[in-house]
Amino acid sequence: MKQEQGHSKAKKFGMVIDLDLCTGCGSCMVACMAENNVPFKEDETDKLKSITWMRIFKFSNGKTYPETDVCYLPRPCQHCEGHGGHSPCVSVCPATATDYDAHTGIVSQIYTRCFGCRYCMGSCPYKARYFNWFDPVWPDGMEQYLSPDVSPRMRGVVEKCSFCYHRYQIAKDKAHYEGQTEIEEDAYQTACAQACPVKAITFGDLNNHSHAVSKLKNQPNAFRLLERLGTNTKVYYVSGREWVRRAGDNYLKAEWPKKTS
Amino acid sequence: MKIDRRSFLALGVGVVAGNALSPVPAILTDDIAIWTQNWPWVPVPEIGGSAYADTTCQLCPGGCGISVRKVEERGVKIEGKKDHPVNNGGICALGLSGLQLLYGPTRVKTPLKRAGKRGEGKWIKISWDQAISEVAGKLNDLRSQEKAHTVAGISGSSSGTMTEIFRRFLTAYGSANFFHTPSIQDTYRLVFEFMHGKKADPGFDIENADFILSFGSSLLEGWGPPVRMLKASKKWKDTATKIIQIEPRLSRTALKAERWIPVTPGTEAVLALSLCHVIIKEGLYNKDFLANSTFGFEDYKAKNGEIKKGFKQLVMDDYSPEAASKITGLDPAAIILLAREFAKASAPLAIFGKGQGILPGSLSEAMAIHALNALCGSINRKGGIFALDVLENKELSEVALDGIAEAGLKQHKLVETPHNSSGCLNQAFSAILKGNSVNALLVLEANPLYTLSDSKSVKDAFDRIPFIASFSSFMDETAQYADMILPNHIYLERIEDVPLSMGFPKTVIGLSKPVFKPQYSTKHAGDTILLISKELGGSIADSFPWKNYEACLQHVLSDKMDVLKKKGFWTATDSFPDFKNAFRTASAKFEFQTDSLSSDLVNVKIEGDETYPLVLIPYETIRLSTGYIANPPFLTKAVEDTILKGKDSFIEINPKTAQASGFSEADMVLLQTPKGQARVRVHLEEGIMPGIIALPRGLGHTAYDNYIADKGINVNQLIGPVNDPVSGLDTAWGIRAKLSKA
Amino acid sequence: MDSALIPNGVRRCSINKFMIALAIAGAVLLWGVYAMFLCWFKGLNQTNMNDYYGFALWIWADLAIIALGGGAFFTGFLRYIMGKDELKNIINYAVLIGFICYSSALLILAIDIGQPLRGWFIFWHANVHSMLTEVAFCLTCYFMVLTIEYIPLILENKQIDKVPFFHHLSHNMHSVMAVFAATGAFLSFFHQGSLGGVAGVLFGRPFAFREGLFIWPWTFFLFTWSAAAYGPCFTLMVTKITEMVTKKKLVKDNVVELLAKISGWMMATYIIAKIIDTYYWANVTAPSLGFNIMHFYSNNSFYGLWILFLEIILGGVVPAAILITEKGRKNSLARNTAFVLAVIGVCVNRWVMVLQVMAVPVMSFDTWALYYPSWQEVATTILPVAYGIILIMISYRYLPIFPQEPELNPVD
Amino acid sequence: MFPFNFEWIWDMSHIVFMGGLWYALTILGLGMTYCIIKTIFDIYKGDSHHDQGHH
Repeated sequence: MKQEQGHSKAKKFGMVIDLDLCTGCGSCMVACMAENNVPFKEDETDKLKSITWMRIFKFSNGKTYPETDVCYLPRPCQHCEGHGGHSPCVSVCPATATDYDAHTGIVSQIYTRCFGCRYCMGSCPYKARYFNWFDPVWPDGMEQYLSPDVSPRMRGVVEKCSFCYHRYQIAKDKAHYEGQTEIEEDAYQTACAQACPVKAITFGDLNNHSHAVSKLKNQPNAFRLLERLGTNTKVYYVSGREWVRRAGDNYLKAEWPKKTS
Repeated sequence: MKIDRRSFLALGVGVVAGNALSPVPAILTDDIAIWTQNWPWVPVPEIGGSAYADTTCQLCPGGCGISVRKVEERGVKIEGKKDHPVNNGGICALGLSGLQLLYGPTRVKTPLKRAGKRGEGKWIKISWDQAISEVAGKLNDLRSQEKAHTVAGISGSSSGTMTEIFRRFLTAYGSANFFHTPSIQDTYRLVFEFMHGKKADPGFDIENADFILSFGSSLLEGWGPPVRMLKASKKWKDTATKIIQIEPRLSRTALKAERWIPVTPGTEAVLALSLCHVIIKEGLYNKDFLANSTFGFEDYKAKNGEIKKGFKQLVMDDYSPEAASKITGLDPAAIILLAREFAKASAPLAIFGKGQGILPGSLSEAMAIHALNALCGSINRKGGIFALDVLENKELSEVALDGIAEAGLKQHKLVETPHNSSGCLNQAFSAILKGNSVNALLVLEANPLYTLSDSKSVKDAFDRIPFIASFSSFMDETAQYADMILPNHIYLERIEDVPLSMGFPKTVIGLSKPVFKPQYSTKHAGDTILLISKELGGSIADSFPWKNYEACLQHVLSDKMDVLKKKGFWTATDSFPDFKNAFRTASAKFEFQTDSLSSDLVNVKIEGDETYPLVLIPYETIRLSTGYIANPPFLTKAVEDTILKGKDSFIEINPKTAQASGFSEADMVLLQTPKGQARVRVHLEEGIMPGIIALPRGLGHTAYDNYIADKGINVNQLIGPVNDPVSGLDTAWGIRAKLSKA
Repeated sequence: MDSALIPNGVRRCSINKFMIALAIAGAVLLWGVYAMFLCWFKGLNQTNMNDYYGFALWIWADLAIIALGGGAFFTGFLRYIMGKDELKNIINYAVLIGFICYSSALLILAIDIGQPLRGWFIFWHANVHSMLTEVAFCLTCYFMVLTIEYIPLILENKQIDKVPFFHHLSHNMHSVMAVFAATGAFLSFFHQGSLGGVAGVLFGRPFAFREGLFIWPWTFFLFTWSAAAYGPCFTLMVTKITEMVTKKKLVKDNVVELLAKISGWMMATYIIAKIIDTYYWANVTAPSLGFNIMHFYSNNSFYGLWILFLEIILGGVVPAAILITEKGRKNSLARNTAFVLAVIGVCVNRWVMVLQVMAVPVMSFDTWALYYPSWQEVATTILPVAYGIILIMISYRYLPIFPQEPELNPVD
Repeated sequence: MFPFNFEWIWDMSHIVFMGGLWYALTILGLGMTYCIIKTIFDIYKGDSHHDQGHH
């Protein structure tokens, strides 16, 4: 977890998700499943046993009819940096099966290394980590659509959103062949960002000023989930609605409107 | 030495100790761990060269451009096609799941002939030759018995060469009983027929309108081309376009709208006319347009000489905000405010039609809302509604008929309406139940057994049809209940033109191309029909001179084919004549159809009486596929657990209403309507009008695969059709209902 | 029939009676073993755990039995390091109980992980920043120690002791036992602590998170402390139960009272620290993260302030009060009640630090997740109990566990 | 666990942690070795000490 030495500045990939644009249509969820060989069962209605790297939460402003308002919130892995790469999960994994990559800011998950103690799941306040309670089974013939870029996981290991890391590797290789040192912003996009019909999800290098995210994240209406815990996430959310911004973290009655500290 | 117990033990201990000290345990431990990392039952996707192939999605009428990522011959991902007029890179959750349909267990892999009882699911595999000759034989017999007219056909779509070939086949064969899965498009076509005097489809320029008044259209839940609408919603936010959503339920559209106005469902037309009232009263209407290009605004003399009340007088008399307020439950002030906002907007646009547009809806309501557009001149202009000429391929409509065909076409049709009746599918089945005989039914890419309301009667009607053949690629409800299945290629395996669904402001045709070679022993339905016609011979065969469907397509779309093949889509250069020449009515002007706007017509009734205190409305969510295509596993996985849990559907109900009857979250209740009953769970939702309960479309399948079958309730079991007095199309936007403890 | 194996100077029940008892315990054991294999072969879908409940009954059982097994290291610590010699009369049993608890803990861990065959990765690819790594290492090492401490006991069996090698070995091991005990104590202080750390370091889980010293959150020290305080109570409770079952006095009261007294004072000091910790967490830590303490005890159908009361007052203050007072200690009813309450107290504490941590929603729009174990989980959790009973039965029958037994129950 | 695992880093936390671990293991190992060796010697010496038995 040491900072990368060398000429090119370390990347810090992240997202900005506009919650006022998000319609909760579910494209990101399914795009993610399709891209990452996420398995499925006959009954997926028990959401506590349903692997969805990208999950859309739905919550309301708590008002009654007809003042009620609802917000959809897409929740990928937040790729916490914590303090110096000590994200909640990385610091607890006993077998170094999940790691914080200082070059990209991406929290990795090594499925063949994980032995399924699930400590990382307990440590994640975003519930972004999922356990393979079952053997993954694809109905006869359907395994044909599995992508070779992402290995299917075996029963008994934890998995989670990787910011489509395999796409980063492909983009890097491509850039290398074309003799470029840096990869273009649109050369590496996550499946969810690419699929989102309303372009509510913007993905890029938060450290790179030419990338949209580096500006978007500085909007006055931008916030992160549970900032107060010090998870130091790389997924930013934007909403013009105050009640939505407030829902992003926990506050005592006296504490809102938020004091800037 | 003699082996006594002691030395034996010693030996044992020695062996154990020896092994323990040797590297064997270490190596075994390592190997076992490596084995867990390569479990033989966890698939390892083959690597290979990756490439993209473009085509057009056909999972809904949206016609999005898609790029399929392939690794060698395997499809591994479907993505949105960049720079496509409809979706420009975006894609919906259903489109993304397409490969699960291609490779899924719900495919019909070869022609099947029913073995057991209908719907029992017992089939015998047969060859294509046998399938085709058997169907042809059946049709030949009927023809020779002069029962040609007792053969009916149902197509999933109302346009496109496949539909036209299908209709052409039936005509040449001698039956006028051709139907298509009804939709709001049918109603709109009548609106234009009446008010514009021309055959047209509606195009809504929602990207350029600055004030959109949606009368319950779920614009962001799969209405029109879904992805186009979702993209538009971003534009609305960027350009601060005002969306006003009028519906009793806080849908996604209502969420993204600038204002959500819940009104008593069924009274939307009254509201529309009352808005007209205010606009006229305050003189906010487009005077030039009304003065020069409309007929029936002022009182007028009918052909028989009597003076008839004009639109102006009608709304002034009957639709004052006060009067409307009583019916719609909306505060008069709100109505007046809304009317002013609408009229003063630079490009206002009113959109008729509840939900995705699966329901044709009331013609009067449609005309009332269209009149609202007319008042503000939002017709055929930027940000308004366009009357797009209906795409028709003349080559396929004129048919040479032999004697039997002519005789058959003269026969009494299943459904007789003054207008094109091919959308009155419900009536066709009720006609069958009334005794009109249908001896053979051919179904193409449609699933009436699931998608039509009052599914029970539809099934009863099916039982009266001796022979049903389906061309479905999937084991859908209708196919499962058929006598023979002649499986079509699925959209990723076939070439076909895809005329863009209703609502797009331009006439666009997409081309779907075979991205994969057929996975199973299926046949392009076009070719199947051609082969059957050849088998039948005579004038029928002559009507299909092409060697196969592709040749036919090439011939019919010859002028567009090159563009289609190159770009994947073709865009018409629609031109809109000025209002002098835009209308083909008797008056050559836009005509207000006042007699269709009387108060008894515009208030759209539903089935049921006071013994049913509540009103059940179906609703659509973009995470549930509502049409002929059922949810693929991925899409079902994305469905919220407040809609489906285990096998139980949830109804949305306002906490107040639930409290009144003592129901709390997740309670199992018995939902009863005049048409049927079902056990459902309660989901308390503030975002729904008290007294209303909502049930989603797209669940309750009994066919397809285990990933969707027997999950939840099909709302069509609970709702019956209510036919529009003029068009005869289904207007049942809901039904009265009651809840009791289950 | 097996009299040749039974220690001199003590009376044991008939072999038949023994076998029947063994069979009953064995049946329960087999049930647990069956469930264990279900979990191994079919996977953890056999449990009711889910993605919100990654840790559940098993981890609680682990923490609880290790805390209870703490009697072994602390009694050893008192005897060998602090030189409380009377305790030699109970140390054997403490060691046996410790051995049972720790072997059970390791077994449960082996069932609990999704990939048991990769379990050794925790050593091979150790991440030293993880409290769980610390747990695994110390647990394993200390289990070795307990084994080393248990072996001489076995060697003292009449028949085995006849073998000169074993005879001398047990003698020699006794002679250096202090070193082992010291090592054990050192390891225990750490792994008991690191078990506390497991919850305390979860800075994403405000209900569990605690500030601390260096890398160790306060829970680290509280767990060590509580294990030292409550462990002996469990030893004494089990001793009492054994006495009731065997209808014999096995350990002299002065020994029991001495250990009870020490345990009582440890408990008293612990509970004060625990109250301070709770107070600070409720009023400083949690609020600083935006949480009102009631957030953790409301809006759900199970967890309320009652559990706090049960843990701290009933399970802490009360037994401590009983054991530190002369009168309380001397009154056997009060004393035994104190033992039971103490055991409940520490178990509730471990429960809270595992299951309630998982149940509490952190994101404002997330929901409470309650959970009940599947029969497979219950069975595998009862398995160690049956196993423990069996091991105790056998050890008690064939080994001189209680040095004072012959004296207290002379065979005439 | 061993310096040749590629996660091994020579930083403080590793040295402290692994140091502690190997220290404990060494003591246990040496302790047991001592006992066994001494026992073997004792047997050869053949002296027994029932006089100061430990029960």
